[in-house]
Amino acid sequence: MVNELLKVDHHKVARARELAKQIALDIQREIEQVTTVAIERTVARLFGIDGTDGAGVPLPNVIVDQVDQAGQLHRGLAFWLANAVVALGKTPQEVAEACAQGLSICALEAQDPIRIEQVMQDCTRRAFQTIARQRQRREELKAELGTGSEPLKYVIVASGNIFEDVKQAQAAARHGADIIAVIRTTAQSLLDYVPYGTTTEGFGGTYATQANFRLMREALDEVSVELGRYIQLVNYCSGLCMPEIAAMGALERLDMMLNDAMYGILFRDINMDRTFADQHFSRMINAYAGIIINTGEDNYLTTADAYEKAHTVLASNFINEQLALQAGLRRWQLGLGHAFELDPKMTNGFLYEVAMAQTIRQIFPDAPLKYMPPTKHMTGDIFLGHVQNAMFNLASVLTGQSIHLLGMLTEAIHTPHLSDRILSLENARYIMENARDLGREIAFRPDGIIQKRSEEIVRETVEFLEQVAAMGLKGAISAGLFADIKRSPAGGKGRDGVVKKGLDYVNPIMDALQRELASAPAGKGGSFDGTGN
Amino acid sequence: MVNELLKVDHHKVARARELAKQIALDIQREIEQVTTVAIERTVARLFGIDGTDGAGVPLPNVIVDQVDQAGQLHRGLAFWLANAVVALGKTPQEVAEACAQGLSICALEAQDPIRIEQVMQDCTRRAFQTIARQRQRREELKAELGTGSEPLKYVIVASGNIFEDVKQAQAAARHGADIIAVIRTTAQSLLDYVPYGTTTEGFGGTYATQANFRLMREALDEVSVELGRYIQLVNYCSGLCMPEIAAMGALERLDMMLNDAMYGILFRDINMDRTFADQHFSRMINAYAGIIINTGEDNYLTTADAYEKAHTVLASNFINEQLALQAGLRRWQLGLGHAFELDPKMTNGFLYEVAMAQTIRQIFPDAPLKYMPPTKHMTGDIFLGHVQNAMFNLASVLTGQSIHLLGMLTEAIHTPHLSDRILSLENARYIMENARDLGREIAFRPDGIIQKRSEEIVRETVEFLEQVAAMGLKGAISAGLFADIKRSPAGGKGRDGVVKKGLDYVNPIMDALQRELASAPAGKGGSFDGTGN
Amino acid sequence: MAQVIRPYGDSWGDGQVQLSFTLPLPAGPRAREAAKRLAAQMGLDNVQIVHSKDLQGFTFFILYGSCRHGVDVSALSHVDEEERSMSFEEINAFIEEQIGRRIVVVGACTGTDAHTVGLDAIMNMKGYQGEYGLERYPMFETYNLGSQVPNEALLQKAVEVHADAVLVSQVVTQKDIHIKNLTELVELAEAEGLRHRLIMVVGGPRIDRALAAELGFDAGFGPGTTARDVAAFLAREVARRLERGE
Amino acid sequence: MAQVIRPYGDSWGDGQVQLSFTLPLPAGPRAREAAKRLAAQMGLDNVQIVHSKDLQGFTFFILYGSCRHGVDVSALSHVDEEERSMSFEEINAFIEEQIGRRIVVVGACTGTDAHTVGLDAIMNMKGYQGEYGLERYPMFETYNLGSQVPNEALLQKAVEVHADAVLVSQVVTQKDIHIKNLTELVELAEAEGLRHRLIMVVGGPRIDRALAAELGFDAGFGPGTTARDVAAFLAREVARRLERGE
Ligand code: B12
Ligand code: B12
Ligand SMILES: Cc1ncc(COP(=O)(O)O)c(C=O)c1O
Ligand SMILES: Cc1ncc(COP(=O)(O)O)c(C=O)c1O
Repeated sequence: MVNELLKVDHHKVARARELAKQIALDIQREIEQVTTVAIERTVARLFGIDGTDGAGVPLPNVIVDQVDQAGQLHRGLAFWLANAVVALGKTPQEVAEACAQGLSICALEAQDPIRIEQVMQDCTRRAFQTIARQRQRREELKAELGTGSEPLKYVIVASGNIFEDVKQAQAAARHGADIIAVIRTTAQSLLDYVPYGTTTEGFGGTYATQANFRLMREALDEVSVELGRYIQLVNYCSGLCMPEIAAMGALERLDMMLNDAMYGILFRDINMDRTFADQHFSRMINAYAGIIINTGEDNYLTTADAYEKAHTVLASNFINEQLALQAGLRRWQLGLGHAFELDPKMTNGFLYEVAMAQTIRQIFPDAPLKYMPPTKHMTGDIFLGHVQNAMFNLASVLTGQSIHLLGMLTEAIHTPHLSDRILSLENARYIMENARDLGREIAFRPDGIIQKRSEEIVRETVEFLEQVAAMGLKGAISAGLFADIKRSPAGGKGRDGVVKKGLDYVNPIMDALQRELASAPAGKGGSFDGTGN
Repeated sequence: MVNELLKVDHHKVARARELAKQIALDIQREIEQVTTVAIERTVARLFGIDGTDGAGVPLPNVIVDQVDQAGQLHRGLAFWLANAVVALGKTPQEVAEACAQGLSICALEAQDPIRIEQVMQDCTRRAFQTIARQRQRREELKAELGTGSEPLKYVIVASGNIFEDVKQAQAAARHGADIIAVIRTTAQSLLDYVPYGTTTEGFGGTYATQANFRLMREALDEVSVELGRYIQLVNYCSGLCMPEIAAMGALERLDMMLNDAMYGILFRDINMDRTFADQHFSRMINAYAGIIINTGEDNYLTTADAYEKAHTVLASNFINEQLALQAGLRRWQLGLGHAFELDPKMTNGFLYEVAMAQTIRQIFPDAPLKYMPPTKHMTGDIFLGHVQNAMFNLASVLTGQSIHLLGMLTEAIHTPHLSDRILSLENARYIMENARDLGREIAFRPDGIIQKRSEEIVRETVEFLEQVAAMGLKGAISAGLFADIKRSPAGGKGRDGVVKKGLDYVNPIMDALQRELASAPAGKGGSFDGTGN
Repeated sequence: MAQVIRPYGDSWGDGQVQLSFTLPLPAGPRAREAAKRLAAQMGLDNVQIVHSKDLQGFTFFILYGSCRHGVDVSALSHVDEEERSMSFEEINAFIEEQIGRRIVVVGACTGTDAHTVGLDAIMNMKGYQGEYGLERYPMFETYNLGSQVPNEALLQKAVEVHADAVLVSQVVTQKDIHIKNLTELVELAEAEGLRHRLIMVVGGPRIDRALAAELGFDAGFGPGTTARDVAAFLAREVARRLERGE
Repeated sequence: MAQVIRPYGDSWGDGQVQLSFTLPLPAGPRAREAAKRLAAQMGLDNVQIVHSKDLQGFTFFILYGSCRHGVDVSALSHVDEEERSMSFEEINAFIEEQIGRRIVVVGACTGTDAHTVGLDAIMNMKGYQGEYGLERYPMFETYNLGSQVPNEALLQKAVEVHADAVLVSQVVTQKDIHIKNLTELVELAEAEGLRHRLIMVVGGPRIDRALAAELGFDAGFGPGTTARDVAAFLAREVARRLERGE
């Protein structure tokens, strides 16, 4: 239950939602026109293709690139693959391996449409069974073990070596972490493939691979049982392989995914059409897999001023919400992001932080909000930094945030050391226990600084969304309205991988997702209904 | 202006004050019966006696001990000294030096009472002139330079070496400290004399000597001018030499003194009659010198449980207030002490801390409350300790405390290093700026945890004071009602130094103080009126 | 076989340590260079000064670096792990059976030290962290002399009550006052011919077994000690001495 | 004459330093002993373990100790203090007078590094901490290539626009990726015969002059740098090279 510490103007909020919906629908129309190499590779993966060729190229890439180069991707990989399965009597994996050996699948004769359909349905069903099993297993474990109390303590591991990461993740869980995120190496988001196997090299993070996912999930299952608390696992569903990673996460029972509609465009200069299409398919998968997404609005404040541009965060939360609902995600799956990033030198900065956090809390009462710690204004002064994190912890418990990324005292120095994480967990535990019920104890003065700041943010958000709606989302991004970063619709990486769907395009995975998401009931931690709740 | 965040029952508060007054008056009657060697040495000092004999014994001790050993102290040192001055035509200092050489002043012939009176008046006037000049100088400097904004940041220096202390004090002031306290060596409070000259040896602190006072005040005057902010100086007016130190502080322009009515009894096992008499005279001097006293109730919570015994702190604040008013101190001089000492593991501990601090703030709206940091529950975990201090800083700015002792991250380890102090100052500056107006922004729920805790503390305080009033203060201390420590009226150090006044007792300093304090107007930072305001 | 370990930051053998100190030099490139050289002398490679703060005439530094030094774990095998702990009941039963009389202890905060909380935590009824103090143990006879007790007075009392052990608390450690004070106590006990008759125990936040042994004490107890730890040690030690016929 | 200084805690020469690290050993007396030995090897006397925390299989320690090592200040005299800073106007005037044309610079975050904020702070209009970026200087011509730029592309652009200087930003430093990347850039410039023609400057939170020099750069700038610092350096350096007739 959210405490209504502030008065928030419901008319303005309704107006903002309406505008965001309109913005999202505009984009949605474009999304439906195209597919991407990443979407098709995802189909390949869910049809069971994995592994690499002799040169280390992942087989999903081998097969999709072949179809793409043949100019046949507009029909959808599923068609060609199923056709080959029927034609050759091989499994999808065997077909892919054959491709690696020189087989051209688009050159195979067209087979009986009914048998092709049959293969596609079988493969889809198998994939859905695995995902549903993982989802059910998660629901059971959560029900059996519980997940800790909110704000949930979320820490990252990022040694670059999955085997070190595993040790560090277990240690963190034993010291109170509820959620472990494995940060991805700096190099990965612009790779147009997902590396294969376990990895021990990486800078600023560890490669996201299916084997690494599995290893970490196993380690966390082990420690979850030991601790009697289900430890949730997060990775990054963004970059040039968004939907593939969603599929891998669904298969390996990740619990949350960083998964934003615009992050890749703004922060990795990925092409707009590519990202919009990829995010939509990836979110459908996350929706069905019961995964909670984390959006990345916090990042805006690392490049733009956190006070001046607070409203862009809230506006983007509205847009992310609508795009997510359109992809079939439910409100309980929307870890909308925001952050504690004001300059610590600002007089009454804490009051403004609380205003922002509480406003977002009240506007999205059902969302498991993701609250990010100070990063930009952290310095090498680890002692003061630890105190900045304390104030962040306080703001979080005071305003009832859900997913709480722990700030690290060494934020400005290195990806966290083992001990940094433990110090941060102790900091959070102390503050959150010591001020546990503070949010239920106080009221804000109706004409006070906090209330006024909240009103200002909401007002600016509506104005901003009016502007975005008028320009269209792509226009707004081109004009540098988000994060002070400009991106043009024609630019950006991965544009080549966007393909206009043919009239004969088929994607049985997407179709099945659409059916399932429309029909299934919702309900916390689990199932769906049509309302987005 | 104090924010009335809580509802405090005015009837209960009035009742508590009434009880405390009654308790104080009971003690006051006893105080007036006796003098002590320390009081008499103070008269000697204010008459101009300083320095040591060949064996290093301070001359005030030499002369007072002689009179005491002659069984003549009940007449007051002033009489014997003035008599000797008249008889020998020497200055008091020369008389004392002669005593050190073997002169027995009680053996001198009795002189003309009018000339004796004359000498006493002259000496008293000279002492008062010096003190008044220092007081006026302080008022001018404060008016000219200002003193920083509340909560005033108070740090300690305690290297044991006054020359190192001076460097560290200046560095601290340059980094934002408003008040510097020179902590006294562990050995000093039980010494029945005040050491002489500058000192470079000490453990857990530096000797309080007049020369050290002067050196530090000069260094701070220098830095005050440099910074355009008057840096206040504190030392300890407690132990077996309370009134002597008050006199030294008055002469050397200290600005504050730790000066509690019961601390010496409870924490140094000093005899009750001795301490009660000494504290009264020392407070009269502090009152006239315009010095703000700091009481020591915070110490109770280092031996007793901070939650269970919170009310003993408030009760003692009431008693200290009444005893102080009786000694002529004004409300603006009463730095009543309390502390942030709850176990950091306590759920909602911060709420209880705020309840306590705010309750005291509202009950003593005119007092420059002294708020002490966490000490007992600080450990060698300097990182967590720094965060505990952050929460303390927050409680202080939230509840509008006046004199704010900075907690040190190394509290459990050593007396502060140079850098510890700077880190603490940065911590406080950040929190106090970042949450500057938080106290004006919020209200506490009328049926909430904080309000209820406040009511509980006030109720328990009244009950406790009823009990103390019934037993008498000495009875209550004997029964271990304060700080879980029992002291018997017949026990304790320094009891030998208590002497029943004769009918012929004279103390021209005390008489003059009484006159001045009764007649002078009050007014912040300066002068007096009769109301204690 | 040598098995050398190094500090661990986020991967095996990375040697990462965090360091902070103040140098008596004005802030600037020279102070930075001095800080780096100092760290290098301490055996740090790849020194990163992550923060420096001008303290006027002094500069405060925070550094990270990779420590070249390692410790051979196989050479630590002589370090005893703690003795198995015993419960309140076990200890009393042990004393009754093995010693057959109450153990007499005298405790004090010696010298000018007035920090009684730690000693009280060990000796008084109430105890500490939910563990009763020695006074509560039927098989202990305790005398707590309180604060600022001269070494002479402590030994005198020990003789007077035929103590098995003296328990000394030392909390103030500035300029190594505790070392001075504790050394004096041992020397005094030796001079008076009491040393071998008494089990001498010291405790305080800066005390550990190694330091206690170095100063000539039989045991040392640091932060977090409970009466049970001390009681178990005393029970075993008195029994050991009985066995050895001392 | 040697003038040795040591860290300062609260008195001259006390050598006090604070240290923290994690050892890959389970908590207990052995881990404590290992921590003490390590600190001793680092040259600390009087080591006090003030905190230790069991991290299951690892132990985190906080220690204080007195550092035996000292630094001879007289041996630091070769370390240059910073050059006198110049104002925005002074710099532009200097370039106009001494060089007589605009200085051309190309900047990039190279390799896989996408942290543009630091480079933008130096190069873009807006600048940083109230100081305009190079783009705002009339006497600079700037090209900011943004993030994740391959070293080849940076040098190619430098050749294309006849750059006087390249400005490289490196923020991610895990496993010394920046060292690898920066070394590669210098080698590439040398291989292409560009090294002597270009002023090579690197910046980032873990960069300083010493490191930059070591890697073969002409200058290095760390945290808190403003465009003015860089502009002044470049102006003087181009002038110096003109003077030397390069
Ligand atoms: C409470 C306290 C006080 C109280 C003491 C009340 C009392 N009756 O004890 C008061 C307010 C009176 C006080 C005064 C002073 N204090 Co003080 N005080 C503390 C404080 C906050 C807590 C100490 C404590 O009670 N800890 C809790 C107990 C349970 O822990 P412990 O003592 O470590 O005991 C445990 C173990 O060590 C062990 N143990 C301890 N003794 C023994 C003995 C035996 C035989 C055994 C087996 C085990 C054992 O078992 C205990 C239980 O686990 C510390 C700071 C801190 N947080 O540690 C400063 C601290 C100890 N004080 C300090 C100082 C300097 C002083 C003063 C000198 C300051 C001054 N000049 O005014 C005075 C003078 C005191 C004097 N003459 O000695 C310094 C000492 C610095 C140093 N290392 O040299 C400290 C560290 C604060 C600081 N950073 O400056 N203090
Ligand atoms: C903002 C930020 C981001 C933003 C970057 C946005 C952007 N467009 O730049 C986002 C959110 C995208 C991001 C992403 C990541 N980040 Co990042 N990020 C930060 C953060 C919070 C602040 C950096 C910053 O902007 N500082 C402010 C600027 C002004 O300071 P500066 O860079 O030091 O620049 C100054 C000087 O160094 C110098 N300077 C810098 N460059 C140059 C160049 C020249 C020529 C000159 C003269 C001077 C100069 O002048 C500048 C002004 O004074 C830091 C943590 C921190 N507080 O430092 C982490 C941090 C740098 N990030 C880190 C990591 C690991 C990542 C990721 C790899 C994590 C992940 N896997 O998702 C990703 C991937 C990024 C990639 N591919 O490189 C680590 C790096 C660890 C390490 N030492 O190796 C840090 C330290 C956080 C941490 N503790 O883990 N990050
Ligand atoms: C939504 C989202 N995706 C991705 C990332 C970063 O990952 P990468 O750089 O690997 O794309 C972030 C970073 O915070 C994020 O918020
Ligand atoms: C009022 C008061 N006097 C004195 C002291 C301590 O000084 P000493 O031990 O030198 O008496 C304190 C300690 O906090 C105090 O609060």
